[in-house]
This record gives sequence, structure tokens and C-alpha cells, in this order.
Amino acid sequence: MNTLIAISGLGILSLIAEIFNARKAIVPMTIIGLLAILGLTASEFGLDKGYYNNMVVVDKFSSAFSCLFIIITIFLVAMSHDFYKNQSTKISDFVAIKVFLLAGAVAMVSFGNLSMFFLGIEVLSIALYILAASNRLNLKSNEAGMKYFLMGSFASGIILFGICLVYGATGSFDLKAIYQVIHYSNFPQWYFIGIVLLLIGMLFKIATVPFHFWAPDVYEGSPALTTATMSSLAKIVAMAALFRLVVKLLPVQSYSFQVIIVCVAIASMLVGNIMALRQNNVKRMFAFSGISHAGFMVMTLLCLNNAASVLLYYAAAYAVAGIAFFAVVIYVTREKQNETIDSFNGFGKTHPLLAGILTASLLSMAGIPILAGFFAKFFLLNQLIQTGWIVLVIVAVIASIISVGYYFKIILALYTKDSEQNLPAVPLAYQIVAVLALLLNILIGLFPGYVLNLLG
Amino acid sequence: MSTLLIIFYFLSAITIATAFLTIISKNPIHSAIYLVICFFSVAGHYLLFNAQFLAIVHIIVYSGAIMVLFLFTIMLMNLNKEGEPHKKWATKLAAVISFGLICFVMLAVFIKAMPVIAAYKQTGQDFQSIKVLGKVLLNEYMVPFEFASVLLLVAMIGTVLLSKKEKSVQ
Amino acid sequence: MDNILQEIGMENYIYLSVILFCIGVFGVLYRRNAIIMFMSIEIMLNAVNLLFVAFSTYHQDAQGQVFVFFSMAVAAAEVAVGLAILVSIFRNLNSIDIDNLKNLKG
Amino acid sequence: MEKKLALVLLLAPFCGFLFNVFLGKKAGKSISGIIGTLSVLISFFATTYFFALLQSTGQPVQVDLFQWISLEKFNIDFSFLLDQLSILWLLFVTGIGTLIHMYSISYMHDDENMHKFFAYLNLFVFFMITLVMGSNLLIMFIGWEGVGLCSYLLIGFWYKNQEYNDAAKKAFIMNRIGDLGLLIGLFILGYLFHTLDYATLKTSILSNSAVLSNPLLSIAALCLFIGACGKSAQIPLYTWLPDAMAGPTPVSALIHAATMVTAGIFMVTRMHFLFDLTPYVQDIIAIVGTITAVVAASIGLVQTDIKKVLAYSTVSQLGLMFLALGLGAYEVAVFHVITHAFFKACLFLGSGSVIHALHGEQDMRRMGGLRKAMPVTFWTMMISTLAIAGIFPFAGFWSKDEILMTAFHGNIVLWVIGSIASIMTAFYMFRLMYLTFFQEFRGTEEQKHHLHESPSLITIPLIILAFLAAIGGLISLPGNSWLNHYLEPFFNKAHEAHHLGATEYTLMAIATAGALLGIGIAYSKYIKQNQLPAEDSEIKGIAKVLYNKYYVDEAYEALFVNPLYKVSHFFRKYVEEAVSGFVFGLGKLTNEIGNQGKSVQNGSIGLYLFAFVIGVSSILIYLFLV
Amino acid sequence: MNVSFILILLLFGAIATYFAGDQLAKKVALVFSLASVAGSIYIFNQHMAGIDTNFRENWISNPNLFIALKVDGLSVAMLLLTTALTSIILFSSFGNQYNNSKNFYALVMFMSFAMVGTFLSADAFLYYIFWELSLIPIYFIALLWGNGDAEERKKAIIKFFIYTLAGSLFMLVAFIYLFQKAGSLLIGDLYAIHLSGQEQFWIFLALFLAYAIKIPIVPFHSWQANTYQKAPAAGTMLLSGIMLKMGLYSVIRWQLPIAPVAAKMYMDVFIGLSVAGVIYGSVVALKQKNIKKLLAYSSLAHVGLIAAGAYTLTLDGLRGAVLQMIAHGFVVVGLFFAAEVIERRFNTQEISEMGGIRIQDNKFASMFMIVMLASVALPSTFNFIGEFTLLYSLYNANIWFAILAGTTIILGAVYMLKMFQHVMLGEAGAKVFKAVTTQETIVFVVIIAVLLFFGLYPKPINDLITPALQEIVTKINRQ
Repeated sequence: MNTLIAISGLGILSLIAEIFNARKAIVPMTIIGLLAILGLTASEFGLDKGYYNNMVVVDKFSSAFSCLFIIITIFLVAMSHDFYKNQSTKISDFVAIKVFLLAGAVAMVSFGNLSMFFLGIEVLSIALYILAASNRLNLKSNEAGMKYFLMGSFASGIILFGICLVYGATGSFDLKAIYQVIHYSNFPQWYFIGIVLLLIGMLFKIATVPFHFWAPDVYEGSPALTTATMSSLAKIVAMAALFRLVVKLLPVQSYSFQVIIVCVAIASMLVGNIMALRQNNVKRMFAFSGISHAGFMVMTLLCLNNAASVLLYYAAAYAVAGIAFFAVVIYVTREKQNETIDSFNGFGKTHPLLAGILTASLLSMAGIPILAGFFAKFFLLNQLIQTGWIVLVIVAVIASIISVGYYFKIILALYTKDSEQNLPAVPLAYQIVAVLALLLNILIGLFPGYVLNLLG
Repeated sequence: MSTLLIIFYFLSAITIATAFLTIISKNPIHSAIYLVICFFSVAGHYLLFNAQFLAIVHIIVYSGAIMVLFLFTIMLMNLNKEGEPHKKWATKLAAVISFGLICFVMLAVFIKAMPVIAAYKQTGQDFQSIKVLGKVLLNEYMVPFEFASVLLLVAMIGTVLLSKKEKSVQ
Repeated sequence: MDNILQEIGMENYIYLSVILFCIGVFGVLYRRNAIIMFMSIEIMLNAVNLLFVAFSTYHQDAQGQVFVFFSMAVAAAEVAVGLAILVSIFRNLNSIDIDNLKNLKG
Repeated sequence: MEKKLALVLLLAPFCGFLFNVFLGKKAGKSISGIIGTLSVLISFFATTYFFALLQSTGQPVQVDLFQWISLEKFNIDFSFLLDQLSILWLLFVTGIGTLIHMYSISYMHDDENMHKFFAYLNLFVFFMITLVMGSNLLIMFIGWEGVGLCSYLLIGFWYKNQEYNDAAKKAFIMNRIGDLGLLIGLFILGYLFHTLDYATLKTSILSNSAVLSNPLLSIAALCLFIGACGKSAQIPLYTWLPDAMAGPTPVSALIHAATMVTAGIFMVTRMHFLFDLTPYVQDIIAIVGTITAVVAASIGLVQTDIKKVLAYSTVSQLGLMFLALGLGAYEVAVFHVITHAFFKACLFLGSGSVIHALHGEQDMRRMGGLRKAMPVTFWTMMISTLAIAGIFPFAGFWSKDEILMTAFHGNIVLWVIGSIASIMTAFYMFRLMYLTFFQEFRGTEEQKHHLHESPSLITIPLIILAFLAAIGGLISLPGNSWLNHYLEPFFNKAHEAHHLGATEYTLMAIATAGALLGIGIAYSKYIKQNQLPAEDSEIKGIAKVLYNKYYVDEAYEALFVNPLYKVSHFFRKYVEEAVSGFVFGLGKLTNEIGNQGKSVQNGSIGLYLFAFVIGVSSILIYLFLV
Repeated sequence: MNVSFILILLLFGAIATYFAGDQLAKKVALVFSLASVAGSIYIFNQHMAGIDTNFRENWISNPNLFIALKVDGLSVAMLLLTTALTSIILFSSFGNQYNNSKNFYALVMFMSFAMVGTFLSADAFLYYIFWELSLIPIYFIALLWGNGDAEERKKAIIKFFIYTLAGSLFMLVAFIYLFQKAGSLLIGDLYAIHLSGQEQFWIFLALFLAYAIKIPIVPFHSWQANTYQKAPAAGTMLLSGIMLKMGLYSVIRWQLPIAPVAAKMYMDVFIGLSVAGVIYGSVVALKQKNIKKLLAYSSLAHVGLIAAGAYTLTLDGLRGAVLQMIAHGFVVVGLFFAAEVIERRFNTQEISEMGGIRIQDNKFASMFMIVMLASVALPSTFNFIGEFTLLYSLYNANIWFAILAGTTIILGAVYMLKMFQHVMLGEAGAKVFKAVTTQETIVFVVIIAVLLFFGLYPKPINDLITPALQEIVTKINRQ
């Protein structure tokens, strides 16, 4: 709860800073503030408490994920100053929106009442619509914003409908009350319809097949930093929220429900990876890769009891790798109209450090040890095999194999092609973010126990 | 057939018809007008439920704010002509098919699920007067209420952000 | 009119909402004019709101109606942002036909 | 003491090899040659010591060094055995080896790589000693392959010529085919008896009567024989030996006449206790030997290359030895090995002397009348020719006669064929002599001008060998055989002395008559009628078939080599492509799906929403309506 | 001191090499790799003296994973092989000038680290990590410093990478499954679990996929020839000399003892496949025109034989496999180095463009020939010991396996001698062959010394590996 309040306050603070013309101070101030909030959240870890009529429930799950979101937001904010240097008058708006987005994100993992969940997801979504369209003179950005907005609100409608049916069936929005109802009394079948619609909406947000079509277009069109936000932050927020929803609202799953999850996961992994193979735009490729990762993460829904820590680990690994990836991508492509793979030609020779970081983050996502991505996949498959869905495991493996194809396309471009471009000096912020993200990646790779045991 | 039922059917017919007309009208202005009627009919439904406060708010927000916004935008863009170009028959077909499909599926699903409905019980307690709503909203739902302000704030900043011209940096 | 649900029946409201919701869906799919699509989404939200109120009465519980307020707020915020995006598209493209928005694909 | 001396015996040639490899070039040709010769001579002396020791004590000397290969069921040690058989073999290997080394000092003096030649030759002797001395089959196998390697190196000694290299390669590969057989044989023996040591093997085979009924035993014997076929150039693996004449002549004398090619006979004799128990295999050996003898002899009839004639003669003689082995007359075969070593080495060295004098000319059609220019060479070769033709009282007479006698007692058909081979031998050997040494010189004037007798380093070995070829028969006279007596402990049985009866004398007479017949035909053809073998293009009829060696090489080429290369080509061209294409195909397929997928993702929101709705509908249908 | 210090040494070596700069990199790398050889010998001594140098720490408590390193005869043998060959390979590449040599040598050191880790790991998870880790450096080595057309190289190497990764991922699945059963991935625990025949079959198959691709066994070999050809000499040597031994080692260490029932049941199939590889590799090698490809196919044939021996599940087979792994490691490095020596001078890999080298440099010809003869398993070379033991074990399985696999003796001689003839012999061509340098000579001499010494006296290695293999055979035969 305190986290939520503090984050909202921080957002407002950064808006106020603009008024006092402290534009330069906004980013550092926000980062410091976020660090403080991170400390605050971490200090509350282990608490299991509901605030304000159970509107916000702080438990290990929410605290851990909140910390993760805050860390990622710090990275994203750190890159903002340089990224928005052409729109420096709007920097406070951008930072504020990111901070509010974080508030939405925290709400989505610590909700105790569906209204908080709904508002959280709307804050997150609307912030993202804005960020996607924020490069208003760029038609691609507009198109991305429009597509995201249209499909997003469509999905919101479905989520709302789902919530409505849940309410209709149980007569409450409160998770505990709902829990009581579904465990101790009869309730109409709509409940399940509602849950399913709710889940479909969330599956849309995390971009799984067949609700994934928006993702490549939006990722490609949005400004790179926004793409980073969507791919690293929004996706794992939605996934965590989905996980929490299923844990709280559908603790016992029917077989056919599992089949749906399995189908969605399989389709996402395959479609995402296969489609990514032929992409020439790194952001678009990353979108498809994200779809496949969404497929991976969705599989945690099959083993709710002990998959929370695995999900946390996977999300952390994925997000951290994504941040490192985007830190480099943003730097390389910021002067360019598009983000083709050719932009990376010869980058390995001119910028060995950044190229190395990019390589490492790609390897992490491809699941090569000892980077975190590998452990994430390992723990996930480890959980999954217990559920008995061997076919999923096989598909996951095949998907991983395919994924190497496109991740290595970038690596090939980095090292084997010659460059004919002159890039400006690397902004310090990007470099720091990239290095820190990679370090974090390696650290949680080497000591996975620290993350895994958080929710154990 | 009771009066209530007749009113319900009447209102429902208006709601559905105007909703439909909103969609198929070629002129956006007409669509907007139909939509306003639709909103009013929905408000009528609210009144049927005795939810007066909600009905009022509904009219204020939707018809008053949102529709004005729509109309304003339509005017701003000078879209009040029946200018929508040809649509491919395939997209139409797809739309009709999916409409039919989703409609059929949802209705079928609900019809199949319906028997669980328990008998309607009336407690007689006041649950939807302004007073009660206010209490619920500002006590139990205080946090979401505050959080909605964050939502609106974001929307506000966003709209400004999207419309504001960048000042060139010195 | 406290006995409304006895008279009309919960199921009729559900059907009405569903049909209205589906009309909204239809609209989003059928039209290429972004403004009409927004309107269709509003119809969808309204359908849900109506159902909320019906359920609220069904449960004799104010929460459903409270939720409608949030939903309205969300609708308003969405429309504001959506129209802002629309305006900037219109400025760039001089059109709001979403069929023109096909630069991003593949 | 014995152990050290045995090691000296073994390693002296190896030291010579090392010296020649590393220091040979610096030391100069003469030193290199002398060191090479001395190293073999040391071995020879060591052998004589052991020979004397064995004569006095009668006890074989066993030298165990260390454990070499360990298998689950048994170990194979690095150890050596000096018994009657191996010492006998060592005597003539090192003895003839020394002579040939000596000969080579002069013969190879003009070659720039003489030190290398001696290195290889020493290495060969080393491996040959290993082969002979090894106390188990696997040590023998080291030598077995080692001599094959040296043969390869020496055949291809003039490696600039790719044809020679082809010949060397062929020899090595043909040998390897046999080696595979040998190895399989070893596996079977190891599997059956858990040892490869001769002594233990013998006791376990003899003590284990149950094993007699095991067909594996025959297979093992057959496999060993296949190995022997490769090494000793028997049908079907003989074709390498004539080609091996590409090497320098001393090599042909040492390796391809006197020592290495007899390794097969050595091995069969070593394993006599096994072959004794497998009569079918013995029959096969006898038949193969006989056929080889006659086939090779018939090819030898028309060859014009002096060394090729000798090569086919060698194959033919080896065939006779196998005939004896197949009939169980091991000591007879051994006897012929020894006499053959003497006269064939002499013949090769003599031919080398001729070739040396003619500066590399090997075609007998370009020779003639050398008798006067090269008397020593002529006479020594004449003695050896008489020996190989089987003329009394030269060495070959006794040994060949014993083989034919054995054959007569064994199977009359074998005797007939063997005799025909002998007649042929007499014919082509005298053909060789007549064409080379009689009549007029047919070479160029240039060559004629330079005709000369070879230096003493060449003639001395010739004389010694000719002497041995003349008197070699003494070691095993019928009725009073020192050799048989000497080998008795090895064969573990008292040899019943031949009773020379009427049959025996008749047989001797027939054999001599046959030899004389062959000589007579040769005389009438090449001296009386003064014929010359036709030029290559004019050869017709059966002669052409013979001249082309029954087209066996071509047949092998068509039957084995070409199909193999075709298969290889097929594999490389199609199977590899297919396998690779399959893997790439999977990649291409996914890529293609990706490409198609791109057109689905066509940027239209309508489509996306449509998919969304379809997705929602199908999930709802599946969950709630099905 | 436990065995982990070698890993630390190598990793530190890789880092130090990277930071030493382009000038010093190779020397630093060599120093560290020699130090690791010394370390391995120390471990060897400790092991022979019966001193325990195992290492085990809990790494992740849930799931229960360990950093566990196991020292037994088998792993020590592989450790020695890896460190020794790494030193040789490093030293052999001194004759080349590489761009960014610090990266190159650091990658080689890192690869050595990963491979040593693979051989030492006693926890399947750690083992898998090292297994995958070793793939990354070789990928970059082959990609960045390889030869031939860049596009084709990329294609070949990405194929190699994806192919091997694909195989190993199935291995990971198998391990995960085993983890569910055993509750830990410690090798001892994995040996101890009881699996049904069905389970064993699938696990065996999954592991087989990984190993068959790595080794490679026909028909999973299609990555091999092209990769060997395109990779730089050092890369090819690392791949063929050590890396494919990882597959064979794993068969012995992991696959067979974990799924013995399946291994026994389908023994003939897997031996058959391996033997097919022997013949196939030999036959294809007959017609190769590229020397590195020819050596690749010969390697395919040899490792096929090793795999076949391992799948016989007998002590002889395993022992032969290990001996031949070591022997083949040295021989193949020698052969590829010979190809590299020629390429340095003639700038080609096409056999048709070579010839007449022996005339110009007899020393090189002799050394090449010895290595070549070792590769065709001439008795008294190390390879003969291995090949003999292997063929003997195959004979014990089935005589036809021995005969079919034995054709490698013939065919190997055919293609090797043919290659030697056309590469080395004949008249000198137009190209000048500069005499081999001292540095190149040293490489050959070391390799030849090893091959001949152990060819005559394999006892030390035998004594080292036999107890370990005996134990594995016991595990295979457990009920």
C-alpha cells in the first residue's frame, strides 16, 4: 500500500518539478525516489496484510513483483533523459507517465479487489497507449498508438465483461469474498464464463496467440523506449496479474481449462518463434520473441501451487535481458528511421562492450547457460514436467531451438558484417543501464536461489 | 404482460436499434445522435432499476461529456459527410460472421448456464440511494476512487502530451 | 420498482447486455471509421454497465453500481486519450480510416 | 643376460634406423650404409648365439617385458619367444638381411636418399624380427603390420613417381584386407581361449576337446589364413606383389622374396596346432596354394619385365609352400622357405645387378648376351635358376621334391598341378636366363658401351647366396633331415623318417624330368629358334590373357574398386546432400512458414480483431458448449 | 586442494588472456594452459595416491542442485586430455596471425574451461551448463576466425550451433525428468533411481539425440564436415580433438549407467548405427577433395567405432572407447594441424592443388606420415590399442559388427594413403613449401611422442581408467 502511495506521489512530484523548471533534476530525482521506494517495498517484504478493506493486499508475491517492476522502471527512467532529448519540454510528462504506469503495475499485482485490478490495468494500458503514440509527428508511432488503443480498449471491454460476470455470480469484487463463495456455496456457471473472459483479456495484454496480432505492429511503431517498456515491464506485469488472478479466482482447474492453456502456450511459442525468424526489424523480432516468451510464462498457470517463484524468476530474467537488449538497440537506432538488423552491422568491432552485452542478452533469451534465461527455462520446464504435459515440454524445446535462429541473426550481424556507419558517442546512461542489466542477469544466473527462494 | 415488461421491451428495442443504427449509419453525425439516444435508453433501464443517481451520472458523463467530445472531434475534423469509402465484401462478411458467431456463442453459453440462477431475493434494504452509494464509494472503495484519479491524471497528461507542440530546445 | 427483476427476469437483462455487447463487437469489426469504432467500444462498455446494475439489483448490493462509476471514468479517460491519438493521426494523415493504417505489418 | 641379448637382437636394427633417420644424411652415404649393415649383422650374431644356446640347452628363451594391452578376460604382454622356429627364421632373416644391406651399399650409392633407404631397410628388419620373435599373436601383428608399412615405404621409395606410389598403396591395402582377416581370427581365438600367447594357446587348444566341435575354430583358422594370403600373396590377394617390384631391387629381394612374404607361412606354422585341428581349412589352404602356384607360374611364362618374372615366380613358389602347409607338412614348407630365400634372393640381387648395369632397364627384350660382360652375376644366377627349377643337387630340388612328394601322398590332383607349376617354373626361369644372358645384346649402344660387372659389394652377396642355393638342400635331405630333427621339439612330435622307396625315387625322377622338359622347351624356343617375346601391342591370344595377368587387376577394379568409388560418389553426392538437405529443409520449412505468416500479419486491425473474436469464440465453445 | 582449482585457473586464464592485450594474449594463454596441465598432473597424482579431490557445494537449495566435481579415473583421463590438447592447440596456433587475438585466445581458454567442467561435473545440471557453455566459444571461434566464403561459413556454423543445441535441449528435458524422479541431479542419485523400461527408453533416446549429434553418429553428422572445413585450424582441432569426446564421454558417464536396461535392450540398434557411421564415414571420405573434409569424415568413422565400442556395455568396449578417445584426440589434432601447416603455405585445402611436398620438406612428410599411420591404427601406435580393444569388444557383441567395423582398417588405409599420396608425394609443383618451423615441429613431436609412448606402454592410462570403468560397468549391470 505504501508503495502505491509513494509511487503516485513520486509521479506528481515529477510533474511539479516541471513547474519549478527543474527539468534536469527530474530523472535523477525520480531514480532516487524509486530507489527509496524499492527499499520501502523490500522492507515490507514478508508482510501479509490487506489494506483499506482489502483493496490492496501486500504479500510476498506482490512485494517481490513490485520490486522487480520498480527496478525495471528505474532502468527505463534512467534512459529517458537521453531518449527524450529532442522532446525535452515533455520530459516530466514522460517520466510521470512511466511512474504512474508503475503505480498501475503495482496495483495489478497487489490488488485485493477486482476494482483495483481493473483500474490498475487501465492505468497501465492508457499510459502505454499514450507512450506508444507519443512520437506524434511520426505516422508509425500514431499507427501503433491507434492500433494498441483500439485493440486494448476492446480487450478492456472483455475484461470488464468478465469482471461483471464474476460479480454477477458471486456478488462481490473482493477476492476473499469470492473465494468464500466459490468454495462454500453454489454459484452460477457464469462465474467461469467471467473468469474465462477475464483471462482472455489478460492473454491479450501479454500477447499470446491468437490475441497477439497487435504486438508486432505496436512494438515496431512505438518509440524504442516505449517498446522496451511494453516488452519488459508491461508483459511481465500482465503475466503476474494473470497468475495472481488464476491463483485467487480459479485455484482448481478443470482439464479442459488446462487444455486451453496448453494450446495457447504451444501456439504462442511456435508462432512467436517461427514468425520472428523472417523479421528484419529488431523491434518487431523482439515482439515475436516476446510472444514466445509469453507462451513460456503462460505455462506456469498449469502448476499454480509452486510456480510463482519460477514465474518471478522467468519474468526477471526476461525483463532484465530485454532491458539490456533495448539499451543497446536504442543507442544504435536512435538516429535511424527504422531498426533493421543491418543497423547492427559491424557493431561488434566498433563497440565491443555494448555488442558483448547485446550478445549476452540475446543468449540469455535464447536460453544459453549461465545466463539467467537458461535457468528460467530450466526451472520452468522442471515445474512443467511435474504436471505431466510432456508435449508442452517438447514444444518448448523445439521453440527454443527455433529461437536460436533469429537471436543469432543479430549476433551474426554484430560480428561478421562490416559497418559503414559512424555512431555518436555512447551516452553514459545507456552504458550504465546495459552493464547493470547484464550484471543483474548474470547474478541471478549464478545465484538463482536468491530469487527462487523469495516466494518459496 | 406487465407494464414493466412492456417498458423493458420497448427500451430494449430502442437500445438495440439505436446501437445498431449507430454502427451502420454512414454519417458520423448521425451515428453520434443515435448513440446519444442509445445512452438515454440505457439510462432508462437504470431508472427502471430505481438507480436514479446512476442514471443521472450516466447521462451527464456519456451524453454530456463523452458524446460532446465525439461530436467536437467530428466537427473538428469535418467528418460530417458520408465519406467512408467502399468496404471490401470480405471484411463485411467477416464482421457479420464474427458477429453471428460471438452472439450465438455468448447467448448459447448463457442459456446453457442459466439454470443455476437462484430465485431473486429482495431484502428491502436500501442499497442504491445516493447516501449508500456515497458511503460505499468513499469508505470501502476509497482507494480505487483515489486511484481513479490517477487514471484520469494519466489520461490528462497523456492528452496534453499528445497534443502539445514541442518547443524547440534552445 | 423494486420487484423489477421478478417481473422481467435476470436472464432478459443478461441477454440484452450480451446482444448489446455483441453489437459493439460487430461495430468494431464492421466499421473502418475510427470514431465509429470508438463509439462501438462505448456501446460495449455500456452493455457491461447495464449488466453491472442488473447484478447490483440482483444481489441487492451497491458495489456493482460503484463499479459502474469506475467504468465510466475509464471510458471517459479512454475516449479522451483515443481521440487525442485520433487527432494526431488526422493531422498527419488527413484521414481517420483505419484501413490507411497499414504501414506496420509483416 | 639372455634378456639383454634378445633386446640387442631386436633393437640393433632399430638403432640403425634411428641413426639413419636422424644422422644418416649428415653422416654421409657410406657411413649410413655401413651402420645399417652392421646393425643387422649384430642381430645376426645375436641370433647365432641363441641358436647355439638352443642347440645346447634345447630350451626356448622367453623374454617378458611389460603388460601391453589389457582386456577384461586376459592381458597381452609385450614379450618375446626365441624357440626353434623363430630362431630358424631369424637366422635367415638377419643373415640374408645382412647380405642385402651390404649389396645395397653399392646398389643405392647413386641415390640421394640412400640414408633413408637404409633407415627403412633397418626398420623393416626390426619389424621382421618383432614378427618372428613375438611370443603372442598380437606382438607378431605389430611386426606383421610394421613390415607391411616398410614394404609400403620401400615400394614407394621413389615417391616422385605416382605410379610407384600407387603400387605401394596397393600393397599396403591388399595387406590390410588380409590383416582384417587376421584380426578377426585373433578375436575369435581370444574369445575362445582368453589368450593370444602361443604357448598358452597351444595348451588350451590341445587340452580343450570340447572346442573341437566349435565351428568358430575353423572360422578362426580360415581368418588367419586370409591374413596369410594377404601377406604371402596368395589368391585372391596376390596382385600387389608383382606391382611391388616398383621398389628398388634389394627391397624386392629382401622383402618381396626372402622374408616378408614368408610371414604367412611362418604364422601358419606357428599356429600349426590350430590348423591341424581344422582339416577343412587345411584343404582350402592346399587348394589355394596349388592354384596360386599354377596361376602365377602361367602368368610368369610370358612376362617380359625381369623382375615381374621373378615376382610371379615368388608367388608361385609361395603357392607351393602353402600346398605343403595345407597338407600338414609344415617342416617341408619351412624347408622350402629357406631354400627359396636363398635362391630367390640371389636371383633378385642378380637381376638387380643386371638392371644396375643397364641403368634401370628391366625389359628382357632389351637385354641379352650379358653372360660375357657379367660373369659373376651370370653364374650365381645360373646356380639359383637351377635351384629353383629343381635340378639335382641344388637346394630347390630337395625342397620342391619334398613338397611334391607330400602332395602325391596327399592328393594326386594336387601333385599333378604342382608338377605342372614346376615345369612352368623351369621354363620361364630359363627363358629369363636365355633372354638376359645369352644371344646378342639388344639394348642401345650407349648401354652396351657401359656394360660392366658389378662391384664386389654386389657380387659378394651374390656369391654367398648362390653358394647357399647350391648346398642349402643339405639341411633336410630325405631320410636324414637335420631340419626336421631340429624342429621336432617345436612340433612336439617325433618325425617319422621318410623311407625312401621306389615311389619316392620315381617321383624325384619325374620331377627332374619335368624340370628338364621345361628347360628344354625354353632352350628350343629362345636359343634354338632365337625367338623374342613379342612387343606389347603384338601379343595375342592366350598369351595376351597371360601377359595381362588374366585381367585380374581389371576384374578387381571393376568388381570392388569402382563400385566402392561409385558408392562413395553416391553417398557424397546424394546421401550427404539428402541428410544435409533434410536438416536444412527443416530450417527452410520453418522459415517458409514464417514467410507465409508475414502475409497473415497484414497490418489490418479488422483482421486482428477478427482473429481475436474467433479466438474468444472458440475458447468459449470448447469450454462451455462442447 | 580440490579439483575445482583447475576450473578456476582456466577461467582466470581466459580473463587474464583477454586483458593481456593482443600482443601478449597467446603467451598468457599458453602459460595458463600449461599451468592447467601441471594442475591436471597434480590431480592425477593425488588420484593415484588415493587422495580425494572431489568438490561438492550446494548451489541452489530448491530445486536441489549442486556444484559437484567428481574425480575418478575417467574424468582425470579426460582432464589430462583436454588440458594437454588445449596447450598443444594453443601452441600450434602461434604460427597464425589472428585479428583480435586476445579475443581468440580468451575464447580458446574459455572453451577449455567449459570442456574441463563438462568432464568433471558430477551434477547433471552443472554438467549441462558446461556442455552448453562450451558451444558458445567454438561458435565464435569458427564464425569470426574461420575461413572460406563468409556467407557459407555463417550458414554452416549456425547449422552446427542450432543442431547441437537442439540435441542437447532434449538431454536437458531428460535430466529434468530424472530430477523429478531422483530429487537431485547428483550423478550418484541418478544412478540409484529405478526407472521402468519405458522411461529408460525415452531417456536413453533423449540423451542419445544429444550425444549422437555431438559425436556425431550417422545420420546426425551433417553439420560436421562443413563446420570442420570452415572453422579455423584451432577451432577444428578443439572440435574434433576434445569437443566430440564430450559426447562419447557422456555416453559412458551418463547415458549408459542411467538407462542401462534400454541400453541393453536396444544395444544392437545403437551399435549398428555407430558401425554404419564407421562404414559411411570411410566410404564418403574416399571421394573427398578437400583435405579438412576428408579428415572430418575419417573422424566420423573413428568416433563411430568408439561409440560402437561404448554401446557394447562391456568393460573392454568402454576401455577401448576411452583409450581410443584419447588416442583419436591426439591424432586428429595432429592431422588437422598438418592440414593447417599446408594451408599456411599453399593457402588451399583442395587436395588437387597440393602435391610434391615431401620432396621439399621431408621432415614434415615424415611427421605427417607417422600421424597418418597412427590414424589408420598401425600397431605400436596408441590408436591401435584403442581400435584393437574396440573391435575385440565388438566381436564379443557380434562377429558381424567386428567385421563391418573392421572395414575401417581397410578403407581407412585407402583414403588416408590416397590423401597422403596426392598431398605429399609426387613431383614438386609450382608452389614453394617452406620448411616447417621449429614451433610446428614441436607440436608434431609432442603428438607423435604421446602416440608412440602410449602405443607401446598404455599401462598408466589403463590403470587410471580401469577402476572407474569397472564401476560404471557395475552400475550398468545393476539390477
